[in-house]
Amino acid sequence: MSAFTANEMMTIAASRALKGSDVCFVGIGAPSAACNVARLTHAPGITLIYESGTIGTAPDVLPLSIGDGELCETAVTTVSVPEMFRYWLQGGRITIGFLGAAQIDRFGNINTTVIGDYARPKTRLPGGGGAPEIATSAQQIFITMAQSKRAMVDRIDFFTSFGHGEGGDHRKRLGIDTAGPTLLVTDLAVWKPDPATKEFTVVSLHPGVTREQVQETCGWPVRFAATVEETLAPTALELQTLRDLKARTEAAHKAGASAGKRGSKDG
Amino acid sequence: MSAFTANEMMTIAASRALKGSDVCFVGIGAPSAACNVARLTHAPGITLIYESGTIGTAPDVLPLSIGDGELCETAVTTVSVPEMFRYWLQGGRITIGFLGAAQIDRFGNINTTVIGDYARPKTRLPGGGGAPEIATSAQQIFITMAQSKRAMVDRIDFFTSFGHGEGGDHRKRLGIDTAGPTLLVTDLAVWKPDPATKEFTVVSLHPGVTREQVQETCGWPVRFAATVEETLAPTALELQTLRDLKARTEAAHKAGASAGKRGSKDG
Amino acid sequence: MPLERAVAENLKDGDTVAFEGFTHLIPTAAAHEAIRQGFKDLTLVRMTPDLIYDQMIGMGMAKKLVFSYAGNPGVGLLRRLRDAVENGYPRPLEIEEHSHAAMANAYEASAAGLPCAIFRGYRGAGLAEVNPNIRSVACPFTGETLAAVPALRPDVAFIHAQKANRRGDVLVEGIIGIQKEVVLAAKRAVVTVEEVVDDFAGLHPNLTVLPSWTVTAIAVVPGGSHPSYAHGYYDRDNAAYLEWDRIAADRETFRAWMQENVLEKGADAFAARVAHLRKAA
Amino acid sequence: MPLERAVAENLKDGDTVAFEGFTHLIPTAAAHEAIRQGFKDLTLVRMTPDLIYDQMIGMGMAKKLVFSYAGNPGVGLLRRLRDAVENGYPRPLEIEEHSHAAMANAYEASAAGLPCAIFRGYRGAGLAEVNPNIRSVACPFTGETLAAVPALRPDVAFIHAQKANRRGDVLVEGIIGIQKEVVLAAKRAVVTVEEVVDDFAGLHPNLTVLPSWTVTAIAVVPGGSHPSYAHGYYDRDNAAYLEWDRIAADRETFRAWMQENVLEKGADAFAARVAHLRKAA
Repeated sequence: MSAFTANEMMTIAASRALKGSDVCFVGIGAPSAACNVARLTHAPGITLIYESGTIGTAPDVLPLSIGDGELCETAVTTVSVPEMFRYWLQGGRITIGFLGAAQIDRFGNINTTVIGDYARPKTRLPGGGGAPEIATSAQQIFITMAQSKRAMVDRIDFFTSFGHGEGGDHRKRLGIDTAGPTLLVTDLAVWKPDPATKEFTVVSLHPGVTREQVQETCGWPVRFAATVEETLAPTALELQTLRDLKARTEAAHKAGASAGKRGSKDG
Repeated sequence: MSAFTANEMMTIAASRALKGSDVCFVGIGAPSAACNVARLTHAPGITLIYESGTIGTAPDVLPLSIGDGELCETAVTTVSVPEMFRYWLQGGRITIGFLGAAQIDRFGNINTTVIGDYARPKTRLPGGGGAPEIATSAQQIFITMAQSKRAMVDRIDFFTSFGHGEGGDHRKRLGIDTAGPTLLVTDLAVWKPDPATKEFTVVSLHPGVTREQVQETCGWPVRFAATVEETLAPTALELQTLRDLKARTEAAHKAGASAGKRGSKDG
Repeated sequence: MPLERAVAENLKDGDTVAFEGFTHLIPTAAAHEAIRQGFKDLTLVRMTPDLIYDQMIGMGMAKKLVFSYAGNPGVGLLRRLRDAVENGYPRPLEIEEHSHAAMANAYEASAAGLPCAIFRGYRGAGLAEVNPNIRSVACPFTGETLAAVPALRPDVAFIHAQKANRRGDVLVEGIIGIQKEVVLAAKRAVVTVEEVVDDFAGLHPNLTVLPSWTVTAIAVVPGGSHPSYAHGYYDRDNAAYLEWDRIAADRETFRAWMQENVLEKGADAFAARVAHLRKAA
Repeated sequence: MPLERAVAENLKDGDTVAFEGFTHLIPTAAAHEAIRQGFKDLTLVRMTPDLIYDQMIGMGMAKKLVFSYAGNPGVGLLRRLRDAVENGYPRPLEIEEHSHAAMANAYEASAAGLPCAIFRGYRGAGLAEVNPNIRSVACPFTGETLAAVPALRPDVAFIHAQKANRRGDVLVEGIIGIQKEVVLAAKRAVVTVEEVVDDFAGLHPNLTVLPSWTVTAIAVVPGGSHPSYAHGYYDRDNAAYLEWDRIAADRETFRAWMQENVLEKGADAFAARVAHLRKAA
């Protein structure tokens, strides 16, 4: 197999966690790529939902926004945004909520709101969008992000969305009955929460990655599982699928000129 | 002008109270006939809404149920029942709620629930359906019904929908800010609430009807306005419109055989 | 899957069940199958109980009815239901009565995963005094008192719809009523359809489609909503509604009619019942 | 009616205004007209403030922003908004921040005439601690604590839609977002459309149509949602979103761009901007 980047490994490792029976609420970026690779490889039956209202969508290229036209054109149905959040997310129909993060802590709490103080932020980030309720209404949360000390921090600056809080049974104490973050896939490793403490623990290192590299790019003392496996390298099919998807995406998004080319298929 | 029945006079008098700018929530039976006569004569711009979800409908024949197919086929749009009750009725979009009644009292309170005690009724009637909220969410309520001592009673057996309660400012005291019943059209007379007491008062007698006839068919001592007018007899156009509508309706509803005949138009 | 199996696998004695349809797409075939299978002690839920609930109540299958308008639409009263409420025949019937707005909001709330619905309703209405499931909450911003009702979460919902595709997605169109909400509100959902098509390619993206994973079982029953109608397939059989008033008026006439038209028939009888109601080509 | 008049007659200084569009059908032409008319002290409401609110904030028109996700979709941050929040430039900006679920429910509640929305949300979320408009109610049946937010009732809503007919009914299709709710939630509603057709005969009965009497004013502006898109008319101009990141990064570049592309242009400039994004026949 040809060489692959850390980012490709991350996307492909994340995609493997998805099953054909999953109903997946998809964020833009790495989550979207992972979900679509899953759909195009081992999980063709997967249902992908974007918060713009598109249910069961099958885009040929990755959307730049969560409301691109192709998401609607290929969907089983497209509903209003209030319905999306009421019937589909809050209604408990989502098995996997797939989130990215600007900042994350060891318990899977996520910050995408501010760096610094909320009232006087150093950096004003976009905010939560759908995440606060995805984090508690989806049956499980998968997170995918590249590692860095800036992103994986001891204490996040703002609780945009709740993971396992202070760990342990904190979710249950707040009356939240969904599982919360059950998987974190970075560009270096696969992490799962410890069954008791709920702290994210490295269960698998991507090929060629050392424990030291994981620690160097993480702001808290990393815990490793008793047995740490090596992530299976991307298969030829997985890698080709991801690269084809990215190539189609780049071609389609390049300048506005995409429209004419796509017309014959869409029209 | 040819002779007309009391029922025809009732429907036509009711139809005259509707304006082209009205958005009317229509009950089945006499209200439906009155609304459609208005639409086909002086108020072509009127918006008719049936609780089945059909907005801006223009049926060629009167529906037997509030959900007949033609209501949908001729509507501007057809929405779900929850949306109908939330956005359109509760949202304050309805100018006129048009109700019938099994029992009514002098303050326009309506009973369509039970005759006798609620727990052990003498007669179990269909119940309120949309009426409890139509009565308080529509800007005004029009009521139309044939007079009888059984129907126009001193005390109704059950408050299915609230009119003016005990009269006066009873609505306001309950925090209800809509006008409530502002018109009652029977087969004998046109009634409007007294501005202060809110008791229904005869303002107009249909041609040939006496005050005694109105009193004989009403279960409370009837009040007449200082000046009681005579209802204008149906015009030729009004009567023809109503009779044509009824004839089309009868033909269409006769046996199931209607389907074939209507197919060529609907298909 | 055959209707017989879909009903047998999804309905049990004592269940809370909704056969929904708002004048359009009433799941008569499914209700008749439930009658043939003889379930007991059901709690029947429906905004507009009409002929099929009159039939189930007349057959003694229901212990409770949750509803907002119990009439034979455009005709009058439901005589088997009256006999049960007024005379306890063939068995007493407990009732929980709401307004349409309350039922619609309660299904909606359940589809949305909420424990209750709030709305501006029941002001001055007598039902608020006789139904302990009508409560209130204060708006935490304005202080206004709003009505509250518990979400309706049936054990199983039955609806009739126009089409399914081979993957099992279901299309409802025309007067869509409460069909989508009741399916999403219920723990299990059984859908009868007029026909199965290969796929829904070419459908407008904003139509009412229930994805396959929201539906427990699908049975193909052409004509399955007779004497109600299926938009695009056949018209309402108004004569049957008028005729029901006569049949249900008498206990013996009712029994005989049920024997002949329901107990001794199967789901395959429905296609013929709507043959004369189909649109001319 | 010309867009200039529709905006002048319906928007005033100090208004609470929503220019809504969920990635699709963003009412850019209407926003640019509002910028040209130079309104002040606006409270801007939108789930997903993007380029047009970055522009209005950068021009100093907004005193407050109510929102749930303030990003340049698929690109990154909004730099004029950041400058206002972080540095108070060109003027300080008060913010009221929600989640998408809260905003969607708040528009929905307002369309439904309610004073507030309840939903299962904000559990464990930091916004509940910094936003006093996030409160709670107890379910009167289960006791569960549910989040509550006030209904959103803008003075005026602006949306872009595909079509109006001569009577003034408006059709929205594709990703319908929150378009219907914001129109029904607002006191006044202005709609820009791609085109006017004679009537909507032949449309499927269940599409999203806003009847004429729910809309205050309609202006025809082909291309009016560029660089967003109009399903069935033209594609999203992804390059313009990427380019915005560069323009908005610098105060002077921003000013110059606004001068050239907004202040010195009119609504008629939009048709040309989407010419290369229209589908091939």
